[in-house]
Amino acid sequence: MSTIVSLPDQSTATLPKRNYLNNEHGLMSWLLTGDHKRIAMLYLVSITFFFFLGGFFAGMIRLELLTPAGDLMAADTYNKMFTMHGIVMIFLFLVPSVPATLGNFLIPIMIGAKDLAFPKINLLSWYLYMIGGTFVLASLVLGGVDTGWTFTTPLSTHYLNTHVITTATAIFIAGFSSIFTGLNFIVTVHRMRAPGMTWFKMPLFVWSNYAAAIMMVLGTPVLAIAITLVALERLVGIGVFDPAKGGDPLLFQHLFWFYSHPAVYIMILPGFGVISEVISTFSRKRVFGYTAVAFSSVAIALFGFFVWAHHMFIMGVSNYSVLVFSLLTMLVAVPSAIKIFNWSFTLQKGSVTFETPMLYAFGFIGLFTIGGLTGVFLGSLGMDIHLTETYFIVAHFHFVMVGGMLMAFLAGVHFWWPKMTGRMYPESVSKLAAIITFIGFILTFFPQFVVGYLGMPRRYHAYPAEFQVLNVLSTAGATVLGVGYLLPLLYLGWSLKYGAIAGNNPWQATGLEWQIQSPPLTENFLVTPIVEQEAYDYEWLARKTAREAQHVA
Amino acid sequence: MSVSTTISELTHPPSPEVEHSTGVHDHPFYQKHHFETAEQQREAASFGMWLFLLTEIMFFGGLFMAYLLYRNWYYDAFVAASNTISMPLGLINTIVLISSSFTMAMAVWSAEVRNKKFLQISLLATVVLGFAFLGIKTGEYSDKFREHHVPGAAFDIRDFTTPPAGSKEKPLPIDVAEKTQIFFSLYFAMTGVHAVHMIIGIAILIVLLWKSNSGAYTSGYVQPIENFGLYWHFVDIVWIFLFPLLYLINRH
Amino acid sequence: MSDYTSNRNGEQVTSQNLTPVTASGQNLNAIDAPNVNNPEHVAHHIVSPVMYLSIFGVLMIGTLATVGFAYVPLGRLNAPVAIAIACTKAVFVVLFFMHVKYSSRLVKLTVASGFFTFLILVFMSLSDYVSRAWGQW
Amino acid sequence: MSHFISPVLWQFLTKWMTTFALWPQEASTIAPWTDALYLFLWAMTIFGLVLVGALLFTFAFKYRAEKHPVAIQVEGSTLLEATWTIIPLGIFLFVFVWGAWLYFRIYNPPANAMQIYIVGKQWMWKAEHPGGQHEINALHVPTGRPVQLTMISQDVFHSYSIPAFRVKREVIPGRYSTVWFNATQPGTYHLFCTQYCGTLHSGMIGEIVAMTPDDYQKWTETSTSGTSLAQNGERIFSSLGCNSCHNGTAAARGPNLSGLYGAKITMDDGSTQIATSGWLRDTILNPSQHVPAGYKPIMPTYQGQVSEEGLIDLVEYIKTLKSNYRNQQTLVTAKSSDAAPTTPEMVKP
Ligand code: HEA
Ligand code: HEA
Ligand code: HEC
Ligand code: CUA
Ligand SMILES: [Cu+2]
Repeated sequence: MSTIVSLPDQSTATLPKRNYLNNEHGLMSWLLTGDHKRIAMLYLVSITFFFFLGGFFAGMIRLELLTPAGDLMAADTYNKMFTMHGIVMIFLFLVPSVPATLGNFLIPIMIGAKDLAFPKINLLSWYLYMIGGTFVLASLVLGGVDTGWTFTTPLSTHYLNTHVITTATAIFIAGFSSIFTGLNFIVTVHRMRAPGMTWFKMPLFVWSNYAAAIMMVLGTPVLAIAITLVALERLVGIGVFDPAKGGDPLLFQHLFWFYSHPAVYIMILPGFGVISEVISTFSRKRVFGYTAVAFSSVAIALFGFFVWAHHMFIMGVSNYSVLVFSLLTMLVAVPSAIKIFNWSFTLQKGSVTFETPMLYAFGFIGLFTIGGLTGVFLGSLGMDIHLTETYFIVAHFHFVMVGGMLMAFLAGVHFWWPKMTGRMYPESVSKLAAIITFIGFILTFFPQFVVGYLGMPRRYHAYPAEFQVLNVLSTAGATVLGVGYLLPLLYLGWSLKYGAIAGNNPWQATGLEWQIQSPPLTENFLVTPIVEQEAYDYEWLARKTAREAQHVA
Repeated sequence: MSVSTTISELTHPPSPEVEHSTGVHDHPFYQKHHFETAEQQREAASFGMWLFLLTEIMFFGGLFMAYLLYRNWYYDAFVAASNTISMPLGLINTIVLISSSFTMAMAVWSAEVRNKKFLQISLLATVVLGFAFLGIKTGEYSDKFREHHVPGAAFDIRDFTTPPAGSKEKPLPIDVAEKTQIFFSLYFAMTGVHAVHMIIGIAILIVLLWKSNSGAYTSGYVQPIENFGLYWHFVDIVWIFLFPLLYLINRH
Repeated sequence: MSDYTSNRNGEQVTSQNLTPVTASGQNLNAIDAPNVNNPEHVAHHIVSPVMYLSIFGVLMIGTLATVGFAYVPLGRLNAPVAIAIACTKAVFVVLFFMHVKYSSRLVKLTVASGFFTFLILVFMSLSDYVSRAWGQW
Repeated sequence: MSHFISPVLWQFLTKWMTTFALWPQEASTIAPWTDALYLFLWAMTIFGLVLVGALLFTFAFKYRAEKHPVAIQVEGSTLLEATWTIIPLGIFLFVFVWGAWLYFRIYNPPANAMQIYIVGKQWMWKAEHPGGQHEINALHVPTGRPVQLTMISQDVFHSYSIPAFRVKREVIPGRYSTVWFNATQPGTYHLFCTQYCGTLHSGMIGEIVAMTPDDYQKWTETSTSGTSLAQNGERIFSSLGCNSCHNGTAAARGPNLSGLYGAKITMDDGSTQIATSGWLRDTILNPSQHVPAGYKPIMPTYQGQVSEEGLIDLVEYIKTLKSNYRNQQTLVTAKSSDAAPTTPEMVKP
């Protein structure tokens, strides 16, 4: 038995001498790394860049909408703004956000593996992502693209002379990056678990990323082929989506949404995983109804494939189909509700504290509940007729994606920051930032529900004057929101150098990742761990801590 | 090293973790450091390959979906267009491809039984058959270019509205004949994507062939050959569907 | 304790003379080695050339059969027959050339889920198209 | 007052007070039904939010670490899981039923609805009234009468949205789609194109003018172009030579078109199809795909030869063919030397 054990003492601790960050030096050691943790960091830096790029576009959108007249920029420019905003935010930020950064970093550690199953493919994913990103930037530099992120045919195929093919290539490539990430996760979860790590001992973060990975692998290729056909249509006019040649433009919609509806769950599921970890940790209590939460992720992954045509309710799909898809939409909303209630009950009889990640998690639950329930509005056929293509939808998806997923992402970044960097961030500033984002968010997007019901169409560069007041509120909110997002960038950057040393387990959490040093070793574990505790086994943690204390003494 | 008590350890190499700490490394040369056993690595790799094929199913699936829709909508046009592509060439290509699948299967077997010579012969045969397939395909494509049956500006429906003398085909009304373009779009898209897979496959095959020279795959390290075999067979399966769907819609 | 051992600075260290035990001191041998008791695991099976050859024969017969049936006027049945033969051939390739018959449940499930998702795509999209005539507005 | 607060803020506040709206006008018979569902859905949302919020805050407060330093571990509870599966499921299914009911109520047109055609193109809305009134980016309708719009796009997807009526429908290239409403309040309302359709999407807007039946009557009289759609259709019918085959005589090569609209037709493959407007349009463009039993597919396609407006005229004309009479009239009166007005620009005086 080993004897040298410590209770990491934050005040005296120093950073571990050997860790994945300082194991090797130089730029090449990063660019050629196979270490999942380093790749995660590469992703973190790149998606942060793209988030702020997308945020810049959002800022321009909101500035234009400050006044009813289209006075800040030309209609064309505005259309390019929201297209680039949507494409960057979805494909280059939100889809890879949690899985490619936190998932990459944590999944192997959480299941006690030394790395993902295919480190080289993992690195390839990052390169594909960067190439995809470069193509997006290229289309931007060349003059932009104005299809909207949904590429509706025949508009995108025949009526625009912007850089559709460049962007299509970008999405194709970024799509394969996401496929490979998903593939890696699935194999890793199936094949790399440490001894004793059974399926039902896995942290819920792993479960939800696993579910998202299934959707990535099965859904993304359909987007790839749909987008390829769009490019071919433009290049040679193959006619499959061209009504003039007998093609059906709705076929594109079917193929596109067959991916893009599951994609919204690809985006949210990993966030669910983060929330499970955070809520459990800060109430020092196992997640209520572990199996229900785990299975609801899988249920979402399965049923998520059955509801895509709810994006096409008024587009001319048959009356029979709208009924079926609407009904299934209602069913797929239930597993999310199950999760929300299980998280709420996790707090019960816990010992709750309110660190920054927990604040974000609270924000997530509230905002996602609103966002999700307004999704039910849209899934309801008759209601959707009035709401579709208005700002109500814009509000709905920002509530789930920004209020939900982005909050979850920030919760996760704050939660695992000490693990990833070995440093703490200044807690009071970070709490302030969490509160600012929450307030800014409500101010930005709540008015959009109202203005949407009034009838303001989305993707409008100018609008009737009576909508202005609500738009001014929204723009004001976006400014607050922008500050809320810039703050973490600043203090997290600051903490890299000046933050307090975090120690191994600053939150006293149960996950395997918290039992190893921070930042971890390149090989994560010196010897393969043998898992006997369940996920969120606080009793086991208490026993372990007690025993270690004994050793020290 | 602890004495194994579990039955499963009798059939599988024990976990090498103890060797790690004592500094003894007796893994096969190809085992990556983050795997515990070579067996684990092999299973991970083949499962990974299967997942990749899953994405391929869905990738081609989108095309098949489009095909099914338009075949039902424009059946007559599809029949007429399908009858202009050469059944014999399609049949020969099917046979070529199935044979290459067979030689590939033999390559996997040779690697498993560590027969380097036969491995190389099988791989070479697969390469040759792959090239044969692409060669015939090129011939078919150039026919289509000559006949102006390639979708786009040069597309010409005259062969369908006024079939050449000697053809068994009935002339099609113009509005039907125009829909043949959709058939050819799908024909080129599907066989084109398939051909791209073949080209990638042949490139990888050549690398494998070259590397097999050093005996890399005939000393227990079957996994690259095996995984590539999965890929190659998958491409074969796609063709097994493409052949009847594109060439044999209604030949009588 | 080996796996979580760390020193005062929180650095992971290994000490010599480790016996594989769990954090609570339980012996490793009571717990399975990595992946070994994995129900998804199946031993590597080598398919014999004879088998390959016979599958090859089956595929050839199938190919000739598709062509043959294509020239027999079966009316509406032509397409289902062609698809059925193609499916049979594909199943043979999957089971034997691709070793699925000898693979783990996991691989079987993977293959099945691929086709299942494809069928969702096809059936749910086509259900829209075939029911378009319902309600003429 | 404005001296004390910043002028910008002041302007904002006055604007707030003068033009602030939280609720759209209810100007059609359907609007109250949509609003009812909307209110119910918000009630559901508030209920859910309050429930979740109450749980969250109660627990967080009651079990905060200062008060409750040691957590008590709980597995879960099947009963609770079942509760919060079944109750939301029940609510959502109820919403589904209500929404589906509303959907059919909004889209299923009454039989007596007045017909107006809409053609959308980048970036304008053209309205064609059967009486020959043509409008751009505007639509005049009477109140108190169901109005059905039959819509088609010349290029990309558009969407015809009248928020005050709570109706909206995608306008699809190559296919008719329809929507109907019954305006209740005279007034002028927004018309938006809500499907993104390229550069001037946000400029593809217009006015819906709902008028009392009397005013509407006056409007139709003053703004008619003089030729009704059916009359235009008749001219196109003869100038395209349709009447050379469809002349209603026994020797005609094409079927008799009188009484065709709305009839059930037996096709050559034995299926039956109903001759709706969309069906008529499609037969003119793709005749070989709609061959009635007993005929050979010899009718040429008119793809590319008639504009969407021209097709609308033809359809309107065929709809008026109630008996053989007009059909033969065309044959008699039309001279093949008549100019062939195929585009509406030419048709309009
Ligand atoms: C992360 C992304 C995300 C997520 C998770 C969701 C979740 C959901 N979405 Fe959303 N959606 C988008 C992103 C997302 N969506 C985007 C980007 C678009 C627009 C695309 C575009 O056109 O550009 C869109 C559009 C969209 C539409 C199309 C609208 C239209 O175009 O007309 C529809 C329609 O059904 C819909 C429905 C839903 C539903 C039912 C859910 C459900 O999964 C929600 C389930 C969650 C809950 C229901 C909340 C939790 C429940 C409770 C706490 C229970 C409360 C208690 C009681 C009621 C008792 N969404
Ligand atoms: C992950 C997804 C994601 C995220 C995070 C966001 C974030 C934001 N989005 Fe957006 N959004 C989409 C996904 C997302 N969006 C999608 C998919 C569409 C549909 C596109 C389409 O129709 O095709 C859309 C569309 C969309 C619209 C509708 C445009 C239209 O239809 O005309 C609007 C309008 O308000 C908007 C606003 C915002 C705002 C204010 C934020 C804020 O949360 C962003 C806040 C962040 C910052 C502000 C950046 C930080 C600060 C700086 C970099 C300093 C510079 C700041 C300024 C200049 C103010 N978004
Ligand atoms: C060469 C002769 C010919 C001309 C010219 C012609 N048609 Fe026809 N039409 C036919 C025949 C034959 C059919 C039935 C077979 C078919 O649909 O192809 C038919 C069918 C139709 C039908 C379906 C009727 C039914 O009972 O099913 C409509 C509607 C129609 N034609 C309208 C038109 C219009 C409008 C034009 C002119 C723009 C036109 N036709 C010109 C020969 C013609
Ligand atoms: Cu037309 Cu938007
Ligand atoms: Cu959706």
